[in-house]
Amino acid sequence: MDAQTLIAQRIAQELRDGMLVNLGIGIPTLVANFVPKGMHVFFQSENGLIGTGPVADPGMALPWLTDAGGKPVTALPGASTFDSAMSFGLIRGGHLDLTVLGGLQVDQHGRLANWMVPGKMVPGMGGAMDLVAGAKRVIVAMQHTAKGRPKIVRECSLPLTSDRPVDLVVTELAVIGFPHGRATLLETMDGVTVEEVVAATEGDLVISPELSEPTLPKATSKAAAMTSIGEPL
Amino acid sequence: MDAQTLIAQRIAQELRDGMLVNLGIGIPTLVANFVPKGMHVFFQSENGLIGTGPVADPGMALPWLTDAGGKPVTALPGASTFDSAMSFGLIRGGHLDLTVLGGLQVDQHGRLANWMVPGKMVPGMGGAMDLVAGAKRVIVAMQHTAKGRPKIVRECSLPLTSDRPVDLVVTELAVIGFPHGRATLLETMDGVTVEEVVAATEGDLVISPELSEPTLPKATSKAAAMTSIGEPL
Amino acid sequence: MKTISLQDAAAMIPAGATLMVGGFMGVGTPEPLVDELVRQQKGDLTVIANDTAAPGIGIGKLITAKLLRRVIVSHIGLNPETQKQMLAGDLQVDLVPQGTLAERIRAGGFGLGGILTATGVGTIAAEGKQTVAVDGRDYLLEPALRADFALVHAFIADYLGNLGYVLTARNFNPLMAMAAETVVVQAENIVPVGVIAPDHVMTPAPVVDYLIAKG
Amino acid sequence: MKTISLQDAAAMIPAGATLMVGGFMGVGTPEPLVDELVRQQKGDLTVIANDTAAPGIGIGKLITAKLLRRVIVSHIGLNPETQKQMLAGDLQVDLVPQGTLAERIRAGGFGLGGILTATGVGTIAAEGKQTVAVDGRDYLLEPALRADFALVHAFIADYLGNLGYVLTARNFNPLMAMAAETVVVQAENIVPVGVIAPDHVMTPAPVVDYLIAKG
Repeated sequence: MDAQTLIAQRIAQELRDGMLVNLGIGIPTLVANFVPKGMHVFFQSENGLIGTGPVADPGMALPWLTDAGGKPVTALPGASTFDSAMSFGLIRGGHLDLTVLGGLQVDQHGRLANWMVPGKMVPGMGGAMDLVAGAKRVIVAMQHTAKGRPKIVRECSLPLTSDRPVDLVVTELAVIGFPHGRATLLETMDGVTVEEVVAATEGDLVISPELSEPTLPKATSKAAAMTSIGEPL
Repeated sequence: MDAQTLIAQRIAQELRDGMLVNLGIGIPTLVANFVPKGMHVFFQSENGLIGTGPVADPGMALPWLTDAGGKPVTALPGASTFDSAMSFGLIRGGHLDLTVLGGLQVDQHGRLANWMVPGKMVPGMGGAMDLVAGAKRVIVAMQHTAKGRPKIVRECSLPLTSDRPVDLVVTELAVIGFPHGRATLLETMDGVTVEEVVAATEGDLVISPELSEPTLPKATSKAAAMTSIGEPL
Repeated sequence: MKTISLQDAAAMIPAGATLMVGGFMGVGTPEPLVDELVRQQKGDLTVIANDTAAPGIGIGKLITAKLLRRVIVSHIGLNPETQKQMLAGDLQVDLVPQGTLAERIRAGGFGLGGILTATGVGTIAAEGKQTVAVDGRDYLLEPALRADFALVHAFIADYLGNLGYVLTARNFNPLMAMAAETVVVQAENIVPVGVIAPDHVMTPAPVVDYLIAKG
Repeated sequence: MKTISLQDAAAMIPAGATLMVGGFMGVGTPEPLVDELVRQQKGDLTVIANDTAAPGIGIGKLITAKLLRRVIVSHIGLNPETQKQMLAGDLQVDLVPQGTLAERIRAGGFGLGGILTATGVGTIAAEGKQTVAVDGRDYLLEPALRADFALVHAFIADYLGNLGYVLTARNFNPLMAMAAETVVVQAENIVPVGVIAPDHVMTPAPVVDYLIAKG
C-alpha cells in the first residue's frame, strides 16, 4: 500500500456517522474513498456545498457544480448549497466536526504551518486558517518527512496557520496526538518501529502508554510505558 | 381631510420610483395608500418581506405571510422573503431608501425619541433604532402636539432612538427639516400660519427662505426670508 | 439528526435552560413545542427571541404560564402580561434592537465574537457597552449570543434534517438553528431526502440535532 | 434597476475603480463582463474577490491583461501569473483568510463596522490588527469592505432585479451584491416578474442597480 493510501485509510477510521467533514486537497481528498460501509458522512466543499459527490460522468458535468479547486463534481441526494459566509459560518461556528488538511510543518505542541513558504510559495491561506481555527477536530495528513527532513519539528520555521493546536497528525509512519500540548506517539504503522518514528521526528515525542493497543488493525504496538524521548518540554 | 390622511399624503410625495421603503405602524402605514400612479415602490416589512401587498381577502390569509405586527398580508408579484439578519442588513447597510416612523418627540436638531416613556410604556425598540441609524432617509410622521404640548422640543425628555438626526418631520401643521442641524420650517399646511406653527413648536425654528415654494400643492407659503424664531442655537 | 417525539423533545430541556425560540409575533414559532413545555411546566427558563408575542400565542404562552425568568428580546409591546411581570420584578427583560439581536445570534452561530453596529450609539442602549472606532466612525461592540437549545419552526424538512422556511415564518429560525448546542426542529412537512433542491435548503442538515416526529 | 448593454456596463466603470467580482476559481464569475473590461482595457483596477482563478479564466483574464493594481483575495495559488506580477512588484496582493474575507464583505453590505474573528490570531495575518477580547477570548477586529462596483453573476434574474444563484456559483455573489455602490448583474436567464418564488430570491431586487441585457 502506498503512503498516501495508508494515511487516508487510517484517517477514515476517525469518521463517525452524521459527521460534517471538510477535506483539503491532496492526501485528504482520498479519505472520502474509505468511508466505512453504511456510514453517512456529510462532506463539505468550502465553495458552498454539503453533499459533494464523485466526479461527474463524461458529458454530465455542470460548470456551476464544482469542488473548491473548481473541478466539476456531483451532488448527492440531500445536498445543500449556500454562500461563502454561510460556508465559513459552518466552519468557524463549530458545526464542522472534522477537517483533514495537508501540512508542511507541525510543531511539538501541535501547531500547524501549511499555507506558505516565504519567498517561494505564497498561494494564500484560502480557507486553511478558518478551518484550523474553527473545526471541532483537525487532522493533518502528511508524509512524515520531506527530503529526509522531519516535518514534525521543535518550532515551525514556516508561518503558522493558526495558534490552535491540531488534534492528530497521521503520516505513513505513525499517528501522533497532542494531549496536554505535547506531541505524543499514539500508534506506529505496520512494520514501523518506535525508534524509526523518533529518528524521523524533531523535538520531544512522548510515547503513549496506550501504544500497545493501536486502533489500526495493521499497526504494530512497540512500547508499553509512557516514555519521553528528547529534551523535556 | 383628517390630520393623519393629510400627513400621509404629504409624505407620499417624497416617494420615488424604485425606492425601498419601510413604514412604521400608525400614520406611516397610511402612506402606502397614496403611492402616485405608475410609480413602483418596494415596501419592506422588517419581519422579512419586500413586496408587501394589501390585507388578504377573507378565507385567503396564510398564517405565515404577515406584516411586522403579525397580521396576515399578501405579497405582490416580484416579492422576496429573507431572514431577520438580511432584513436588517438591508436597513443598516444603506439599502433602505426611506423609512417613515411615528414620533413621541423630536429635538431642535432633529433627534428622535419614539420608543419608550420611562415608567409608563416600555414596548421595546423593536427595529426603530436600526431604522433611524441605518435608513438613507428618515421621515417622522406625527401630530404636531400631544395634549396641547409641543412634540418638537428643545431637548428630548424621553430616551433617544438614535443620535442620527431625522431628515423630515411632517405634521398636520407643517413640514420641518433639519439643514445644518437646525429645525427649519419648510412648508406650512393649507390654512396654517407660520405663527401657528411657531406657537406649537418648542425651541428654535428657522423659517426657510424657500417657504414660498411649497412642494405640497395645497400647502400655503407664509414667509419669504430666513428668520430664526426663538433663541439662537 | 435524530427523530424525537414531541414529549421527549420537551423532556430533554431542563428547567433553567436558555432557549432560542424562532418566530416573529408568533409567526414561525414551533407552537406544539411551546405547548408541550407548558404542559410539562418547564420553569426558570431564559428565552432569546424577537418578541414575547401576545397572550395565547407562541412565547406568550410561556409568559402567561410564568415559566420564564428572563427574556432577551427586541419587543414586548403587544404582550401586556410581559410588562406586568417585568414591573412586578418577576421577569428580567433585556431589550435589544432587533437588527442587533439578529446579528448577535448570527455571530454566535457563525463563530464570531461579536459585531460592530452603529445602532444604539448615543442612546441608552449603549450604556455599559464598549465603543470601537473603525475608520473614524463609532460602533457599539455587541457580543455574540448562544443558547442551550434552539426551538426551530420549519415549513419543510427532509429525513436528513435539511430545512426550508416559508415566507415571513423564516425570520429568526435559520439564525437560531446555527447558534445553539442542541437544535430541535418542528416541521410542518417532512419529506424524503432529495425532495428539497440543494439551492432551496435554508438550513443544512448537519446543524440539526432533532426533528420532532409527527404524532 | 435598469437594464444596460454589456458594452455600456463596462464603460460605466472608470479606470482606477474598486471592483468586487463574484466567483470561486472562476465559477460564478460574470465572464462576459470580464471579457468586456479586457476589451475596453480598463486599467489600474482594485479587485476584491475570493481568488484570481487561473490564466484564461475569470479574474485571471484581468491579471493576464495587466489591468489590476491591487487584489484583495484569499488565494492566488492556481494562477502563476498573479505570483509573477506580485514578485515583480507590479501587483499588490493582500491575502485575507477566506472566511474573514466573506464576513468583511458581508459587514460592508450589512452596515456593520467590522467583525470579530478568532481566525488568524497568533499568525502573521494578525499583524497590525487590533485584538479585542470578548468573554476572555481574543478576536481580531477585521474591518468591513466595500467597493465602487460589484460584478455579480446570477443564474436567474427577473425584470425587477430579483436574483437566484445556482449550486456552487453562488459563493461570494450575494454578499457582494450588498456591498458596493453600484451593483451590475449578468444573469444566465432573465425571466418575467413572478417567475421566481419569493422564498427562492437570494438577492432582493432593490439592491440591484443594473441588469445586463442579452446581446
